[in-house]
Amino acid sequence: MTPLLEIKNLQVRFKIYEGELKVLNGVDMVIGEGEKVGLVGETGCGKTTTVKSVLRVLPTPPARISGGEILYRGKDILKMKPAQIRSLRKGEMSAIFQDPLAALNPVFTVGHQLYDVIKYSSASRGRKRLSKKEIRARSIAVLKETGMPDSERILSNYPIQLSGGMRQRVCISEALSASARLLMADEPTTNLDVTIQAQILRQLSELVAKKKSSILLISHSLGVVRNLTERVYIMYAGNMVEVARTKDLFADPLHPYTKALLKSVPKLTGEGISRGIRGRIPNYLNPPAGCRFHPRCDHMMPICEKERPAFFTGGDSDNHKVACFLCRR
Amino acid sequence: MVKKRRYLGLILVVLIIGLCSLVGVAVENVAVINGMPVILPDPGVAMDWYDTQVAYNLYSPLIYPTPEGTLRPHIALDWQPVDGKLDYWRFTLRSGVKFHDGGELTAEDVVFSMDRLMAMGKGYSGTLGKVTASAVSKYVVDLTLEKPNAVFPETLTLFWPLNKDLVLEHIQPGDYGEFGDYGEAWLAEHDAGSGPYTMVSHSPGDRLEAVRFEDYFLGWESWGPDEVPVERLIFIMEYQTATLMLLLRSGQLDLEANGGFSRGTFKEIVKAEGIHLNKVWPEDWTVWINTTVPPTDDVHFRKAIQYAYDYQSVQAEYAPFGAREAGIIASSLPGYIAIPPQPRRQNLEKAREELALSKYDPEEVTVVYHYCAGLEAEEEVGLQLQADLAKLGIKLEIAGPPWPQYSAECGAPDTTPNLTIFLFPATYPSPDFYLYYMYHPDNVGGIYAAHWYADEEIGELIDRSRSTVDFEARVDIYRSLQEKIASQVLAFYPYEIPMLFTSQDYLIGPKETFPTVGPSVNMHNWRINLKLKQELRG
Amino acid sequence: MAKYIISRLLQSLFVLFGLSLLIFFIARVMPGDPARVALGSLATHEQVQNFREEMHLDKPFPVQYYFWLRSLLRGDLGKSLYTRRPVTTDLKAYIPATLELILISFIMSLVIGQVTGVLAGYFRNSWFDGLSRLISYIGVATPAFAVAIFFLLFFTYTLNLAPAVGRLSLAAVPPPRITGFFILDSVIAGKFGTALEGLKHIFLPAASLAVANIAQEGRITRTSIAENLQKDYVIAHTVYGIPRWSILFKYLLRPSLIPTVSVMGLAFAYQLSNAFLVELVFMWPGFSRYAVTVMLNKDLNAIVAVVLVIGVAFFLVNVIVDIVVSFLDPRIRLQRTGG
Amino acid sequence: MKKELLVAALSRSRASFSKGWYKFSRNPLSVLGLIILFSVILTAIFAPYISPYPEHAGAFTNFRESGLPPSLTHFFGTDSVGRDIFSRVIFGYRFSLVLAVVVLSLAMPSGIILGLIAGYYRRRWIEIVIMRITDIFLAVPPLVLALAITVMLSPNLFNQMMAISLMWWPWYCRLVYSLTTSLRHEYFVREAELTGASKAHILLREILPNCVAPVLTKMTLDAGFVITVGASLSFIGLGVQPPRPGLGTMVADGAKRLPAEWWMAVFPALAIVIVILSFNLVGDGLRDMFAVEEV
Repeated sequence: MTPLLEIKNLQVRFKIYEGELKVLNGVDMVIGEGEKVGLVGETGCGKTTTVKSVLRVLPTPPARISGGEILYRGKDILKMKPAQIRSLRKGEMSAIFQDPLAALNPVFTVGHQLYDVIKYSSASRGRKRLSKKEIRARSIAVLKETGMPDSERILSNYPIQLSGGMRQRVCISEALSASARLLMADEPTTNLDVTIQAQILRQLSELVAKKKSSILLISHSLGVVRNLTERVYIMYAGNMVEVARTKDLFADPLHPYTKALLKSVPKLTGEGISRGIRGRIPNYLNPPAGCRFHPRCDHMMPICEKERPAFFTGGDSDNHKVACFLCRR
Repeated sequence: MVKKRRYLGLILVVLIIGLCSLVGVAVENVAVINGMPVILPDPGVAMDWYDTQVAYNLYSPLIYPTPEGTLRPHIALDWQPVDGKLDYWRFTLRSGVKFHDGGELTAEDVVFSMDRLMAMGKGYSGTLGKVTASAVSKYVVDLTLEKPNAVFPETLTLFWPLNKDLVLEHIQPGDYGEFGDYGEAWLAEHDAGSGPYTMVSHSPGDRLEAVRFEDYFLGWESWGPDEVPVERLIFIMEYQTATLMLLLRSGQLDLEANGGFSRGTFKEIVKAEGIHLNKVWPEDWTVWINTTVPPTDDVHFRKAIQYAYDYQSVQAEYAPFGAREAGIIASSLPGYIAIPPQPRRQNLEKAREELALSKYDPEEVTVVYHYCAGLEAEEEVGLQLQADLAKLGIKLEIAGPPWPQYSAECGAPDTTPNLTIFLFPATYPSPDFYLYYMYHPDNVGGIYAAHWYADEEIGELIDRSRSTVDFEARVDIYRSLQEKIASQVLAFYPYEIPMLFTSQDYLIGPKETFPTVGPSVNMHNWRINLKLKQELRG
Repeated sequence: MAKYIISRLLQSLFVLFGLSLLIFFIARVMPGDPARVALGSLATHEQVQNFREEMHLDKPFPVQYYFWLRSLLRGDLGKSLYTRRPVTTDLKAYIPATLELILISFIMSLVIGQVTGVLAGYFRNSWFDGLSRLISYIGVATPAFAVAIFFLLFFTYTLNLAPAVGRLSLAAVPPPRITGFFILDSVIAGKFGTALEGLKHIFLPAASLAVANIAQEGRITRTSIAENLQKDYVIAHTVYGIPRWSILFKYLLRPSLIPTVSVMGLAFAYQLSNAFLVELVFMWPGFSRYAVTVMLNKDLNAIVAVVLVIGVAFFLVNVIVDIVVSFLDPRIRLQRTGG
Repeated sequence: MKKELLVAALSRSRASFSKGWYKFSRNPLSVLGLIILFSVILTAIFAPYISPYPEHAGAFTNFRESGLPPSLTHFFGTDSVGRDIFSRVIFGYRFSLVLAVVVLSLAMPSGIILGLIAGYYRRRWIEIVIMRITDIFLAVPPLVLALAITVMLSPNLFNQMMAISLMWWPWYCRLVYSLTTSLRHEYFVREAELTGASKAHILLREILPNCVAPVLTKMTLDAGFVITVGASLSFIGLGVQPPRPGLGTMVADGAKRLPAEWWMAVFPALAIVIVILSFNLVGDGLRDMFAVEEV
C-alpha cells in the first residue's frame, strides 16, 4: 500500500503571552491510499492541530511548525508554495470540521457557499467552467448524496435555519464536492444526537467508499472509529502513543492510556458508570518531561519521567506499535 | 473577458478625466465680488451698506453723488425747492431711462416707489423722513416733506425708483392692503430696476449673480483698448479672510469689497503682485457709550474711558493704510473739528481724575464691550481698551455676537451693552448724515445712535441746520453741534481709516474716491482688462 | 419587517414631537427678543409689535406651539427670520449640497475604512496594522474643524492640490438643478468639466468629514475581521479551495460589516455634526452652514426646522441601518420576520 | 475581627489594583496616554507658574510683538495682538479640562441615578417617562442641540457647560439603564430584596458598584469627546469669551491668518488633538483592563 500522507516527527508550537505551548511534540502518522484511518484522543490532545497542519490552515502566528515533515504523495507540504497548496486543496485534500454551525458562514445561504465551493474546486482542474445551472444541479446532487431531504429548498436557507444533522450534511457535501483523495473528518458527529450520528457516519463511509478516497476519522470516542476504520492512532498530549489495526487495538490495547480510554467508554452491559481517567491533559507550557502521560499513569516507572519512549512493536502484529516503556522488549 | 471588463471601468475613468481636462480654460469676462451677506437687494428694504452696494448695481438712484461730495443729475435732471421752501421740492426726470424689462421709468414709478418706501417704513425711509410724492407730469414729480430739509437732495442718493408695473405683477398677499406685500418676497430674488446690471439669481446670504444691462441709460464705453465693461457680476458672501486671500491670489476672486481683512493681510496685499488696495471711502470707527445703563450713565465715567483709551497703539498699526485721528464727522467733510482728548493719546491721569468724580467705584463695576463677530479690527480695539481699563482697575467684558444679534441688541436701551463699536461710512454726502442720524433725539437708539442720549437742544440745532439755506451758516452750526456732542462723551472714536477694497490689477476702478458707500462698487464705474487678466491669471 | 418599521415610525413620531416641544420651549423661554433680532435695529417699536403679533410671539407658549403644529401639518415650517424666505424653501435649497457632501464622505470612509480595516485585521500585528492603528487613534482624536484646517493648510496652501472653498469655482455656472447634487447634475447635463470641478471641490471637505469615520470604521472592522479570522468557517472556506481574496472581501467582509454598519447610525450623527464645522471652514453652501447661520441669528422657525430635520434624518438613517443589518445578518432578519 | 476584614479588603483591593495596572500597562500606548494626560492636567493646574507669560492669558495687547513666528522666546509664536500662544494654550487647557470635569460631574451622576431608577422600575410609568425623555435628547447629535441651546442662552463658558451637560446625561442614563435591567434579576439583587434591604441600598450598594467599570471607561472616553464638542462650539464662537483663551476660539482666530501665520491655528489645534488623544488612549486602556476582568 503506497502511503498517501506521511507525517514525520511533526512539531507545532503556539506562542502566547506567557511563553510557548509545545502542542505537537513529534507526531508520526501514515495514511495509505484508500485507507480508512482513525485518530482518537481526549479533547485538547492535538488532533485538530494535526489536521490543520496538514491543511496548512494553522494561524501563524501564534502557531509555528517548528519541525518535521508532512509528505503528501512524497512531497513535503510544509515546503510547498501557496499556489501548490491551493491546488492540493482542490481535489486532493478536504476536511469536515467539528462544529458544523461554526464551519458554515452564518450570513450566506447554504446554496451560496456550496456554489462557490463547487465553482472554485471545479475550476482548478483546467476543466471548462461550469455554468450557473450546472453548479446548481451539482449542489443539489451533492446534498442529495448525503441523504439531505428537500435539498433544493435547503439551498436558499441559512445555516441557522437548519438542524444540526442537516448542517453536518451540508458540511459533508461541501467537503465531498471537491472529490478529494484524502478526507479528514474532525469529529464530524460530536454535536449530534446518537441516532443521527450513526446515520451520518454510515453515509459518510459509504460515500468515501464509493469515491475510493482515503479518510482520516478523528474522534475523542473509540466507539465511533471502531466500525468505520481499518487502523487507529491513539494520541495523547501531542504525541502518538499507540497505533494498530482497529480490531487489534480493541482486542489488545497496550498503552495504559489506550486502556484507560477503552475503560471509560460506557457500556450497555452495565458495569456501573465508567471512572474516566485520573487527572487532566497536561499544561503545554511546561509539559511533563519524558512520557507526557506519566503523571496520570498507573504504571509509572522512573524512566518515564526522564526519557520519551520511542515506538515499540507490540502485540501480535508488526503493525501494532506502542510508545510506552512497558512494552520495551 | 473578465479581465477586459475589469479594465473597462479604468479606461472610462481615464477617458472622463481626459475629456474634462480638455475643456478649455479661457479667460472669462466676469467679476467675482466678495461682499457681506446681501439678504435684501430690494431698495425698499435695503438698509446696510452692503445692501446698498448691490442696489447701486441693480437700480439707479434719483440723484448721484460726485467724488467731490456734491451732487449730479442722474435719473432726476434737475431739482429745486418750490417757492424757496425747503419742505417742498420739484424734480424733473430724465426721459428715456429704461427698466430692465424695457419699460420706461416715469414719474409714476417714482411716486409708486416713494409710496412703497413710506408704507413699508423699511430701508432708508428713516433717512428720507416722511415724504409725500405726487406726479405733476410724465417727467415731473413733486416731493413734499414734513419738515424743511436742506440736505434732502443728498438723501435721495439713497432712493432708487422701482418698476411699478413689474412690482405690481408680482405682489403676494401681505400687510399693505391692495398692494399685498408690495412685492417684497419677489424682489428678494428678482430686480425691478434700471441699473447697469440685471439680477440673474439670488440665494440669500450666499450668492447673487447679475449680468450687464445693455440698454443702461448712461450707456457703456470702453476706457482703453483693452478696458471693457464687466459682463457678469457674482457677489459672494460670508467668506473667511484666509480663504479670500487665497481666492485673490489664485485669481478666483476679482474684488474684495468687504474690507474685513486684518492689517497683517493688508500688509501682505501691499507686497503681493497682481493685486492692489483701493481706498474707496472714508470711515469712522465709533465706540458708542450707552448713557442709560450703569456705569456709563455717568458722564465722568464716560470721560474716564475716553481718556484711558490708548489711541496711538492701534492707530499706529493702521497708519500705513491711511489711519488718522477721528472725530464726530468724517474729516473730509466741511466743518470737521478735532475733539478731546487733545493731543490724541492716552491720559491715565486725566482718566483717574474723572473716575474720582464719578459715582462708581471701579472695582465694583463691569463694563461690557460688544463687537461684531469675526471683525478683528473691532476686537483689537476692545482688547486694547480692556488692557487700558485694567490699569484703572475697571473690568471690561468682551463678547462678539454675530451681526444680526449684535445690531438688534442696540434696539433697546437696556439690551445695548455699555460699549458697542461700529464703522460708519457716510451713506449720503453731508455732515448731516453723522449729525442728524446719530445725534438727533428723533433717531436715538439703534446702531446709528447706540448711546441712547436724547438732547432736545441738539435736536433743535440740527433742525435749524436743516432749514438753513446758506451753506456757510450751516457749516457753522455743524461745528457748534460737534462741540456740544463732544462734551457729553457719547462715544469715543479710535481712528478714521479709508475703506480698503482689494482688487486684481486687471480690474480697474474709478480714479476718484467717492465720499459715500454706494457708487464705489457700482460696477458701471469699473472696467476689466481681459488681456491683463489672461496674462496674470490665464 | 413592515410591522417593525411601523412600530419604529410611531416611536419616532413621539420622539420628534418631544424634540420639537423641547427646542420650541427652549427657543421661546430664553432671553432675547426674536422679533427685534429679525427686524434689525432700524425697525420702529410699532413694527416690532406688529411682527410679534404676526409670528404669534405675543401669545402664551401653548398657543404658539399650537399654531406652529397646525402649520406644520400643512407642510409649512414658517418663515426664516434671516433669509426672509419660507424655511422649506431654504431647506430645499441647502439640503442637497450637504447630502452630496455626506454621501461622498460616506463612500470614502466606507471604502477606505473597510479596506484598511480588513487588511489591518488580516495582517494584524504587522507594520501596516501598527501604522493604521496609530493613524486611526489620531484620526479619532482630531476634531473635524482641526482636520479641515490641517487639510486646507497641507493640500491647498502648501501643495496647491485642491480648491479651498465652495462647491464649484466662484465664477462657474452651476449645472441645471435636477437632483441638487452638482456632480450628478453636471454629468446628466453632459458638462464633464463642471463635474470634475465639483469633484475637485468636494474632495477636501468630504475627506475632512471622513477622517474620523475612517478611523472608527477601520478599527471596528479590524477587530471583527481579526475575530472572524479565527472562526472555523474561514478555515473551512480555505480548505474547500475558495480563493483568499474571495474569503477576505466576501465571506469575511460581510459578517465583519455587521458591527460596522450597526454603528453607522452613530457615525452618521458624527458626520452630520462634523459637517457643521467642515462646511464653515470650506464655505460649503449646505444645510449645516445654514443651520449654524440661523442658530447664530436666533432664527426661531429655522432653528426648530433644522433640529427636526436632523432628528428625522437621524431616524431614517437608523431605520436604514437596521434594514441593512438585517439584510447582512440573516439571524436578525429571520428573528424579526419569524416573530 | 472587623479590623482583619478591613485589612483583607485592603490587600484585596491592592492586589486587584496591581493586577489592573498590569493589564493596563501591557499596552504601551495607554501608558503613554496616561503620561500625557497627567502632564496636561498638571500643566493646567500650575498654568500661572509654568507659562512663560501668564499675563498673556488675560487682557493684554502688545501690537509691536504681534504675529511673531515660533522662536525660543515664544515657542508657539504670538497671535494677532502680540500674545504668547504657548501661554494661551496652557491656560486654554484649563478651560477645556474644567469643561470636561464640570460637564461629567453634572451629567454623570444625574444620568446614572435616572438610569438606575428607570432600569430598576421596569415597566412602570417612571421608566417610561425617563426613557422617553432620554430618547428625545438622543434623537439628534449632541453638538447640534448644544449649539442651539448655547446660542439661545447667549454664548459664554458657563452656558456652554450647561448646554453640553444637558446633552450628556442621557448617554449615561441609557448605559446604566441597560446595565441595571440586566443586573436586576441577578441573584444578589434578589437576595437583597428578600432580606428586605431598602431600595436605595439595592440601587446604590448592590447594582451601582457593578456599573462602575463600564461607566468609568465611558467617562474617560467621554472626557475627550466633551472637549471636542466644547472646542467645536468655541470654534463657532460660542465658548470662552475673549480675552480668555479657548482652544477652539484660538483655532478659529488663527484660521483667518492661514497660511502665512500658520502657527496661530496649528499649535492650538495640535494641543486639542493631544489632550483628546490622551483621554482616548487611557480610555482604551481602561476598557482592556475591565474587559479582561469580565472574561
